[in-house]
Amino acid sequence: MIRDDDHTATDLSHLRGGETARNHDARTIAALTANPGCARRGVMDAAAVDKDAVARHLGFGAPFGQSQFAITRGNAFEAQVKADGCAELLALLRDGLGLDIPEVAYDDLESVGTESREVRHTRTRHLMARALESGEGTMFDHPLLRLDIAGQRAYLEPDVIAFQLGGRFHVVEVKSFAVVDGQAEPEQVAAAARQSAVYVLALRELVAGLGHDPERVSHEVFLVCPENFSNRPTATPVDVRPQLAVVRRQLARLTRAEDIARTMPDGLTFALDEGLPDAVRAVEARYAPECMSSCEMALFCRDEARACGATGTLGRPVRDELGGVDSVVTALDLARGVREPSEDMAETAEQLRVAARLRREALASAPAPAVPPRDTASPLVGVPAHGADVLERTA
Amino acid sequence: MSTLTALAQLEAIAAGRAVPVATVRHCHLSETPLVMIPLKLAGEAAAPLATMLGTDRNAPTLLVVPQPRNRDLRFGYAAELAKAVVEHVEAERGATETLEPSKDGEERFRYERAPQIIVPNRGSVGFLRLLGRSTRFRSTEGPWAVDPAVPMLGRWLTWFADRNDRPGSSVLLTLTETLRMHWATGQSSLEDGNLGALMGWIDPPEGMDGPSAAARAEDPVVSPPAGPATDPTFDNEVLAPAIAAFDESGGEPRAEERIRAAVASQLTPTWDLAWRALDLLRALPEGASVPRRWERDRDSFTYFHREFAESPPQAKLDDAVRAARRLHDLERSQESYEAQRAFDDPLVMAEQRLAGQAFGGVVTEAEPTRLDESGKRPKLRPYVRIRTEDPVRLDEGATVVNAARPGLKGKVVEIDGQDVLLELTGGMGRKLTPEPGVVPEPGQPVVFTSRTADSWGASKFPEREDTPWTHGGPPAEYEPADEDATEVWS
Amino acid sequence: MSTAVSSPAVEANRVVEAVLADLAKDHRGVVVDSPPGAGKSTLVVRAAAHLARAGERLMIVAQTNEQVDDLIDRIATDHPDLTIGRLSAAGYLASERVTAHASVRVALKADDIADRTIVIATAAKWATLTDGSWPWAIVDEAYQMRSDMLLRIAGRFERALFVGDPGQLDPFSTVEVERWAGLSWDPMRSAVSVLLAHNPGLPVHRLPVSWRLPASAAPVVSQAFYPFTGFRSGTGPQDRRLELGAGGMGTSYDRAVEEAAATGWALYELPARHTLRTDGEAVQATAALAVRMLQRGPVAHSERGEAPVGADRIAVGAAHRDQVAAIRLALGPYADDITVDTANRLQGREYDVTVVLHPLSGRRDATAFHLESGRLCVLASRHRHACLVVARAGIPELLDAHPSAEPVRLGVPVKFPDGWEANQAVLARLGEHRIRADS
Amino acid sequence: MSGSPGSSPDVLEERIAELRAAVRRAAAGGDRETARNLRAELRRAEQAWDEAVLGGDPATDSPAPAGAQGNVGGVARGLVPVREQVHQALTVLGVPAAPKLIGAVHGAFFPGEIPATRLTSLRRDEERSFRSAPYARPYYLCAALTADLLAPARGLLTVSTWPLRQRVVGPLSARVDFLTAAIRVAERAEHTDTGRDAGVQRLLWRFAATIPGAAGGTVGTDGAVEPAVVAEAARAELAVHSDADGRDRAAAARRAADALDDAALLFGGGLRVLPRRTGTGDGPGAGADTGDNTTTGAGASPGDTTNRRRR
Repeated sequence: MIRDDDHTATDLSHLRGGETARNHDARTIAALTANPGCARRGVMDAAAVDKDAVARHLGFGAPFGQSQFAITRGNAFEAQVKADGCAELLALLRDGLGLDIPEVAYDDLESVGTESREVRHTRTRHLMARALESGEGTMFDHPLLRLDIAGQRAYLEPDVIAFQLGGRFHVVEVKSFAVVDGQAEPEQVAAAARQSAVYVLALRELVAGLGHDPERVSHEVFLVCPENFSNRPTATPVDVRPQLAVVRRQLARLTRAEDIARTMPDGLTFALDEGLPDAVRAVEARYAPECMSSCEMALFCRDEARACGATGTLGRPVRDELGGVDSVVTALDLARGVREPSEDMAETAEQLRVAARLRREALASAPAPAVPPRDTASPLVGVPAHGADVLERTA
Repeated sequence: MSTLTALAQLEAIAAGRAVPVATVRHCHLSETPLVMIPLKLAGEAAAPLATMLGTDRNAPTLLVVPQPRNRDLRFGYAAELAKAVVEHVEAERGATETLEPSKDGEERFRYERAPQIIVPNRGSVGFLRLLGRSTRFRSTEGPWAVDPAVPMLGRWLTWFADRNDRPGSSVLLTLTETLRMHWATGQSSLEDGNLGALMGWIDPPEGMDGPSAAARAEDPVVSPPAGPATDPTFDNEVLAPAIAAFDESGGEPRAEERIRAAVASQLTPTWDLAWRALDLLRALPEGASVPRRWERDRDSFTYFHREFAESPPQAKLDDAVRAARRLHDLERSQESYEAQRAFDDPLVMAEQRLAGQAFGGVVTEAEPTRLDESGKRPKLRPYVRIRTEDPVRLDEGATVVNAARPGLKGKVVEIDGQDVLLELTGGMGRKLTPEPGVVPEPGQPVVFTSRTADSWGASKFPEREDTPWTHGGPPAEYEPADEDATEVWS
Repeated sequence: MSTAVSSPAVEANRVVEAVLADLAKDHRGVVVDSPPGAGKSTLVVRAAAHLARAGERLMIVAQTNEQVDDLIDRIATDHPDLTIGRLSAAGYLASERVTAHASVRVALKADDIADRTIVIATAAKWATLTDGSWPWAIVDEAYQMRSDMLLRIAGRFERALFVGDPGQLDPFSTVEVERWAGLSWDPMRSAVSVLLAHNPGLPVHRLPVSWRLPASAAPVVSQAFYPFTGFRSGTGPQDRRLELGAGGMGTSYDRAVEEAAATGWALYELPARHTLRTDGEAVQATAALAVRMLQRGPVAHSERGEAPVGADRIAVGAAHRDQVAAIRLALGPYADDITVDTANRLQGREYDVTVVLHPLSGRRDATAFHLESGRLCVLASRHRHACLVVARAGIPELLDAHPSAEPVRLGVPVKFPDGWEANQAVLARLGEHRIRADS
Repeated sequence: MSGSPGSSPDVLEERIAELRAAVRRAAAGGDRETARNLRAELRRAEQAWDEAVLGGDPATDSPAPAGAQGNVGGVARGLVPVREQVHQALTVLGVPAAPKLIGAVHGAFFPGEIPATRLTSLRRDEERSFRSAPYARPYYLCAALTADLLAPARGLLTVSTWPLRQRVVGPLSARVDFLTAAIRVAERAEHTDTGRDAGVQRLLWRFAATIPGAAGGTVGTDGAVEPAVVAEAARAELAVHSDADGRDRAAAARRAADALDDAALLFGGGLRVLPRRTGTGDGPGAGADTGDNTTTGAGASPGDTTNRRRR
């Protein structure tokens, strides 16, 4: 929750129309940085609009959701690594980084006896300040960090550990995806790296605010994951400099959302009422299939883009091949030669016409085969008949 | 991606259903493929939940791990799966052909057939690869012994997955990728990754068009995902309570039955889709080079099968020499696969024509008996002039071959607007007059391409034990470790 | 210690001396990073002579036949007393640069030139040898060589000097395979990266001065593409001058040519538009700028003296082969003399003036290919005097819309500079030299 | 509403399929209320199906108590109250410990299991009991206090009868207590000759895996961990930390004794928000830590709850 007393000049909270602000965390901030130049998403994020609620209200709820098996596994692994004063993590750091035996201090920054974020953040600052000056402390669990997002103060409550080694801090992120023979899913590692970069940035701001060199927070973070098919943790260093650069640049861009918001009709808000569809449509989207994995609005925007026949729904490579042509109908008309291309489309049109001719020729030379009739015996869906062949036990 | 495929996708949108991007089938399809639809437990690297498999569409086998976190149940499942896979492998061998001995006099054999596994998508391949990795090092003796079939399964799955990396191989096919090679839909590649949505465009059910069938396939409640991941709401609302009940009952058969029924409901629709997809692919005529590529698959299978008993499990990681060799093999396969597809299929050749690397047209003039007498001996060098509408982007002097008869080679002499003058240089016989019918005659349609089908020869690599110092010197030999046998399975 | 900053020549020479000194020590390998035009070939020639005179037989590995012939010409010219053998494949026709030297013998088999002090061939040719060994090798353009190639030839030498430019294009493969990602011997990585991963103790030197890039270009290229190592220009702002002999007609082409002559850079900006790769207007403008430059009778004044800039001293670069083909077509008869090529093929070459079609011009989306920093680095660092870039407006917005969100593979060293950052840096600089196209 | 035991299997199957779909849609759409209702109905239908098709015996089908993985240990769960079980385990350990470790220790040395769900509410129950009738019980299971803020340390349980310095935790205490626990567990294993029991071995492994030298020389024989080796290794590392930790704890204990009232001493004072503010709004630690932020006390408003994300 973003506190109302933290408003600044570039506040867009009025756009929420009284709805609850979405709580930013490293994942949502990391998602901001993967925004492919979409004004709609930019404005909604900058105003901390709950995009999930908006999408649902519009009838396009995002099919995001996690299996409880995955959640349980994630929580169990993290608890295991952090159990008993991070005993397992300590063993990893000792083996892998040559951490000295006396370096075992563990501070849980969440243990302040209150849920107040201000208090917890103050404690984080206090202990970090002490650590920066005296070198005291090794592992700091649950630091509460702050980051300005488009002029608004967001709190980050990472489940990470800031770990001090040789006067520098490293972010330790625990993830439950497996590292098999030294390799992990590149997308999952990338997501973890982006999140870690947000923490590094927030930690650096805190360190700079305390009058120290922000470089004392290392760009090298440690990813702790299960090794192979076991529950044994393994730590892998990840250099997040590229992610840091992107996060920084994209956060700086977010303030531009204000300019876009100004072009919205007066009084329009993203409140969950009958005006919502108009408000959403008032800000242009830049839909690409990649949005499906990172933005709650994706299904709505896809529907919108399909409805107006945008070539972008087919993916960026397709749109790229079609040069400047944005519309499916236009591209097809050009290919069929039924529309006279404007000068700027002449080349694309020529290319499409040749492509159409080549397709025609090739298909004529080898007519497509008849589709075999459907086997009517096999039912398409439904609960299988119990006791049927399907259930013949073999295991 | 090319403008040609992009255009096909636009046509699919306009038509409301998928359109062909190939005129022939570019993969081998076995008479009796083993269709496998694996599911895994969310949040785990390779904890199997269930697999539906079989070679008879009307009699699938369903293997389920009622509690995926229980080691005994998992290995029981692995042993069952192993038996099914190994049985298929053994059944698909056929007779053994004896080939000409190799240059150094070694006997060579080739099995008449080879096994083929069909899975829904790329994720399934990744899962089978991990399953292979997690089972092939298991020990069959000592305190952590598993059924001897388990490590065999691991080695076979690893072979299938490795083979899948190779362009043009058909022993392990993913349906989404194979279908996409033959049809273009009106949705993006991301959405095509959903087998149900892809099939919805290619073969919409009665009364539906592509978009509505695809939309229906995107509802996980109506159309379960093709795996290996399950839908989260299925996990939370159906599977988790069923597994909890199984635990509480202490493994009671009827609690297990309920899990099996729930899992079957998620697998059956995909099972049916998979066989339907195979019907569609089978209806396409086979490309001319497909048997040749399948022969390579059979060679690999023969070798792996014959050496199986004597070989250790495949290494966890390729060493430097193995990696370089493999990359080299893959690049060669890629090169010849691309070329072969173009020669087999005018729609693929059209890509080269659109890119200006090939051109097609009608012969307007021919001098079939022209001789080049500038050298010591006269050479047969017929001239052929071709009128083309294609955007030719070839330099003068470029070498081209005839698409219909790659043996016929030529050289671009000049390009003048829509006219290309070729000098034919080879593939016309040894005499000073060409074999009849070889030199294209005026009025005949022809296609020439600058991309040839000849693959470059195999390169030489040092032996493993001669790995140079630049690459860390010879690697250590693999020693089976207890760790590999005990490694808790997620 | 002298208090003033040492002169570029002194500084550069100090590094070269250090490299030669290291050759005499016990290292199995020595690596020299060379930014664009920093005297890499000069170093190779010197090191070859140095080793030969110390009585060592040596082999030289280059990546293309062109590079092999260039090196032969330079070594034979500077050191006519050294016997050189050129190993070649069957179809190779010795160029005049090679046949002109009496000390050079060309052969298909290594046995035929076993007596030669220096044997030179391409890496591909070396890889066909299965025996024979040389006490020393010099590997040129080592960052452009894939590690699997090094694996195949490393058995031929005991010790080696690796020279190359880390900022240029990485080697690539036609297949996408992830199974080796993160391995220190990944066959797709560059030879140098694998070498250093396995031999972390090897000395790495950096040539500190670019003799090619003018004072106007060195800082831009250095900051954008070599952010952690850096280099400087060997010449000062006054040392290079491009004079235009003929007057212009005030068109935007003329103004762009004038801006480039005066400042070393020009950005010729066409109106924003999404286009095909072979954007006709941009292709036309690229060709026209090259021709106009030639027509203006440019004369280059530099530390080498005064010389007219002929067509052979002008190059045009683009990202894709179809663009190159289209530009050649647009150049008409000029294409015979003006070099037009892709970034990959322009690597290692040097001209007085270059005209570049910006890889991101007219694109709706930026892909990893177009953002690859090496591509832009090659294109922006081939010139001794001036570089003209043709682009459609809107590239900064395009970059903003495509923050790099690349997958991350464990154990794979982060590639610097990030192409996205490098592109932003170069554009920021080019923006100061913008000429809008006449509409 | 169908789902009654009398329906035919076919009807029930259809009904189950419908209900499953409806539950999943409701859950995916974030409609928790509907999902809950449908879920209950679904369970009834499934139950009915079981009975109709598989001939269920409702008597054996009543859900077993949570946490039953087959009745390990089998004996008389429920005879020993949970707080008693926890007390037993904590007495073995002798240091503040997390529920997981407490459960593992109890499982290794005593019959019966501690139901994990009960542990989460235990401390709150104890606090309520103490506040309504102070010192009515011989001991209370209470919080460990953080050395700087004297706030309750998250997730740690202690026994009220322990000396205060044993109940206060500083930065080094997590490690010190872990090593101490290892020593005490190993010693008990030796005394009671239970070192080879599966549960004790698992526990010892857990310690040995992260203490340098503790697993040394044991792997490869029969894979067992030697209690004496674990204790020895733990003592060696403990020697490195114990002095500094002791000083921290003693100082903090003195401060706590001066600053906190009885309840706060047991259950944590500092900035903890109690039903009625007890004037401990600024603990000594927080007082020293004004930093640049003066809103420390105000931040403790009850409405400011967090909404923590969990993976």
